[in-house]
Amino acid sequence: MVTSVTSFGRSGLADWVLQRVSAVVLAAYALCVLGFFVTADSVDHTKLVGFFGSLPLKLFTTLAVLSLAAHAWIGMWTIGTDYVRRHYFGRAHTLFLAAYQVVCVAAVFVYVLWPLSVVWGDT
Amino acid sequence: MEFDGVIVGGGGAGMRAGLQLAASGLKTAVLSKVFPTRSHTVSAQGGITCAIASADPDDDWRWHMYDTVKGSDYIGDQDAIEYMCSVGPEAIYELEHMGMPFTRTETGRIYQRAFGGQSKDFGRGGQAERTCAAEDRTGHALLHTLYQNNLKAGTTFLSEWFAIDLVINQDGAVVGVVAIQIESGEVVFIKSKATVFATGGAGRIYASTTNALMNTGDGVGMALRAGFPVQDIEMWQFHPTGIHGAGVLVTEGCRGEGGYLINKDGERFMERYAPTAKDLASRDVVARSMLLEILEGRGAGPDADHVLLKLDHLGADTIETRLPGITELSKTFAKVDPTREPIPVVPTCHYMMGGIPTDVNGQALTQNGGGEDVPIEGFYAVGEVACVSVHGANRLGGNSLLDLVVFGRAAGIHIEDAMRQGVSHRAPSEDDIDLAVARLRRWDESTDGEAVADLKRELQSRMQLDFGIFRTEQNMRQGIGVLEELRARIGGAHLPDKSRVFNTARLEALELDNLLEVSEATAVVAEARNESRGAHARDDYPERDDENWLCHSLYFPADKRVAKRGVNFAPSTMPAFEPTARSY
Amino acid sequence: MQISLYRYDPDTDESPRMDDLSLELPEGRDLMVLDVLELLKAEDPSIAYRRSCREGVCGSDGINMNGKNGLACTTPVSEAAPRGKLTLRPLPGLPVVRDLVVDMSQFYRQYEKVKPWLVNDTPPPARERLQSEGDRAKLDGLYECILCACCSTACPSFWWNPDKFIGPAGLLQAYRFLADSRDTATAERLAALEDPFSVFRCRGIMNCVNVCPKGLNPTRAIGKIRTMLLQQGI
Amino acid sequence: MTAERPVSLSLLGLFAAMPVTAVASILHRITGIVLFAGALYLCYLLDLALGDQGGFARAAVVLATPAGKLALWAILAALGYHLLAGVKHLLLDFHVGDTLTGARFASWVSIVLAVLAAVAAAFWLW
Repeated sequence: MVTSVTSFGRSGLADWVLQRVSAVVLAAYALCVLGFFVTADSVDHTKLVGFFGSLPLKLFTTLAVLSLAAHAWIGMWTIGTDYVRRHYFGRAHTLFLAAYQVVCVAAVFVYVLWPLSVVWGDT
Repeated sequence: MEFDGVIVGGGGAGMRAGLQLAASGLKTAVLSKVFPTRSHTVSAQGGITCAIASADPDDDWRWHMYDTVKGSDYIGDQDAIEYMCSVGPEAIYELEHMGMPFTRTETGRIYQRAFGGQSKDFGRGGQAERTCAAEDRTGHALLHTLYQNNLKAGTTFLSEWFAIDLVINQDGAVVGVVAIQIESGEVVFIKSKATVFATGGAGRIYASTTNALMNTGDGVGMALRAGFPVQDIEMWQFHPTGIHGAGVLVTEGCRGEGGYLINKDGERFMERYAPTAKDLASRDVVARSMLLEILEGRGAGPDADHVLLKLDHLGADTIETRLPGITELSKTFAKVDPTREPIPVVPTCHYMMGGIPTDVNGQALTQNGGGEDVPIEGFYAVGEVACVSVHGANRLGGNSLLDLVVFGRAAGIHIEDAMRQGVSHRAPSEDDIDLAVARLRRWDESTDGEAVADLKRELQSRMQLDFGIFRTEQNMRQGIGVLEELRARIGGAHLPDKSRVFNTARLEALELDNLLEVSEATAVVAEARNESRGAHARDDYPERDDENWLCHSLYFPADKRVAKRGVNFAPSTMPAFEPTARSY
Repeated sequence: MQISLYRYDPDTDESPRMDDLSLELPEGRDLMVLDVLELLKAEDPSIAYRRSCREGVCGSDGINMNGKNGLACTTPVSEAAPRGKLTLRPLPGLPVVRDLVVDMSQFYRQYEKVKPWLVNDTPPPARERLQSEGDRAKLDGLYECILCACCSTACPSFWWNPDKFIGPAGLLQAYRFLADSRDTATAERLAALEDPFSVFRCRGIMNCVNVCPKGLNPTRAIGKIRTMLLQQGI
Repeated sequence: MTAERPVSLSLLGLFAAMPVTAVASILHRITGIVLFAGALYLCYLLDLALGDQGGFARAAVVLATPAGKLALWAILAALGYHLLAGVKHLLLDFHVGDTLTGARFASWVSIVLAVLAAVAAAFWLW
């Protein structure tokens, strides 16, 4: 059995399920937000704040952001472990892989904290 | 490198022997010139014949024995046939327990189909269904199952190693082989207490054959170069249904499932030649009948050079579930969909009945001056390269796979016993080993001469012309002359590529040596056997001659001498089957 | 016919090269790619490739023809090179030993990893273990694999992680034993496949199905393994 | 010895022979990367627009520039494909479309629908 400490979940099975569940959440969220923009005649600041500021949507946004974190990390980790290989990067490939993963983790942090602070911050 | 047992050849027989030895804890190596699952056993289609009494609960191994003796045209050894047919069921069940994916019946037992030459009640009870099948991929299922179980048992595989020659010590005992690791080109002496040949057949001596490109008779070649005799080597089976043009095999199971042969007029001609068994007569009978149809101008196609195998009346369903592989092959190689059109077929060289003479334990034999059997120390043979002999002058369909597992297993059991009692041979001298490398050195030092591919083509077409289904004195004399010439020319042929790594040109050169040995032995003995029996059909001696030739032939390479050896007529549990006229 | 052939002999070549060759083909017959190789080899015996049964069951001559993996012996030239030029390369992703011969050891190791043999520790009956026709039918499309490696070497996931991702061929065999009603090691087999690489690197690309010369479907088998893992996980 | 051996991985040749299912798969991955990068842009827009009136106005200005609009379109187009391919993947997990013909069909459908969605997004934005 291949074990990997850098995988998000405890197992490939958990990663797989998590990626599917988060995908469904993100799809629903994307359609919801898109639906708002498409159906609204014109969007002004008040309408926008009203939409994102409502409690259900705040909760939905929170869920979506967490899903994004899981979904993106699993996806980006997979991409990294596919392409950052010794064959292309030589002996230092583990260093490159570590750096790549640090960048991804940082980005994921930003993607969680920034939207959350925006939607929850001012109310 | 040193092992208790080295098995040369990773096909069904070799891997069954290897499994037996490895599972008993002996240090075992299976040496194979291809990755084991690529061995020619993988091409076996229709099945493995054995009286497991699934299709018919009353089936009896003695009936199978009767069929086999009759099929052999009475020069199969009856003690060996008795052993094979009676031990068979146990060997089949072992395969099933190892995981082999047999097709099943409604009751969950192993599916059995009809094959040629099968009868109930010693020929009195009509057609039997005795061939156990995994669709039409039985050889594939068998070979992969054996490989998998060898992995489990921890057999050492020397995969993609090519054996050059036997190493024989000063006492005349076989103490191992010299082999090339193909990937690196390294030449190594592999020492072993028991050397088992499971190198398969040599169908490639003929221009048209169902055999794989690698079936070049390496084992027979090595044995002959070592001075050991071969038995019944003139007996070559031509399978009735090779795809016209490509030579690819179409299983006898097609006829077992109800298919039949027709000529250009659409006539089911086998009704004329074998009124009872018709298309399920023995292979030699069907092949000769087909050739007669063609010779008499009733062949199909623009050149009237083949006949047709009709399957479409079976229905797409049966063809799909029972013969899926055939559909694939005939679409690929004949551009014909068997559910709609008949497949163009011709008799094609298929199987070498002869080989290295052995007893039922796989122990290789030679003959002393007094005509008595003498075991060759340290040397065994199993499978197609061996001549136990269970097939005599003609093998029944489905009996080759049974031969592999039964005698592979038997040799393993025997060697295990021998090892427990202690085996030791004197170590070979440097000269002994050097002798085994001689022909490799000859090729490697060649500077000019004819090309291997050209010589091979010439040899194959000569064999096809002069030693095919019908043999005549005049052609054979001529053929023998040409082969003598070819020996000199091959001895001076040139290997232009002398690189180390994965040099397949070198292998083909070494294989050509082996093809020549097998061909010449075949030619000399075929010319000497003045009768027609089983697969050996002579125009000038059309009758069987039990008075002079109810015996094995033995060919001694040193002086190209043909000797005779008695057939065993002493099965241990029942009276022998006496020779009678053979009709189907 | 114009042929571009991958050549590499470690004895003499620093790195591989593509040789442009031309060959007179016999009229009136659609040759297989293997026939073309045999014709080339008759002229230049140093060309190395594996071959044996020449009928698509031994799995020796898997190569890459005009970008697509397949068996040289069952691929007609007209199909491999519809536009007339035939480009022959070794199977992608595996180390090249010489010319069209690749080192298959990584591929075989992945096969061995799934313990490709029947496990059943209950004492066997005196006859065969019974298996219903329906249970036997579950093995169809699985046991026919010839280990030619066309699938695994067409799979990007296998290119990137040949040591960790078992690959379509190995997984097909893993499922062949999971699906066998006679096998009793289902739990152990599944436990060994749960990590993020062995099975889950399959991204459903279907290159394996696209090239399999036996028409098998490893992607489906992998999907079934995932479902079994999921059911066991719950 | 093994380490020095070359590997034949002529991506150019392999790309030329790439089946539609493989194209669908690599597009899934590429759009995923686009979305991962694009998320930063979306965060920035959201932060601006949900701030005060001024912020909202500035977001509108950014979106009115050709580059700003193009970026949003790219994200929407990527989202469309990634979502459709995701549905295809999910169906595959339920063994729908796990034959070669099924998968080819599903790949074509998702690619065609995604192109239509991208065109629709362009109309909507401009």
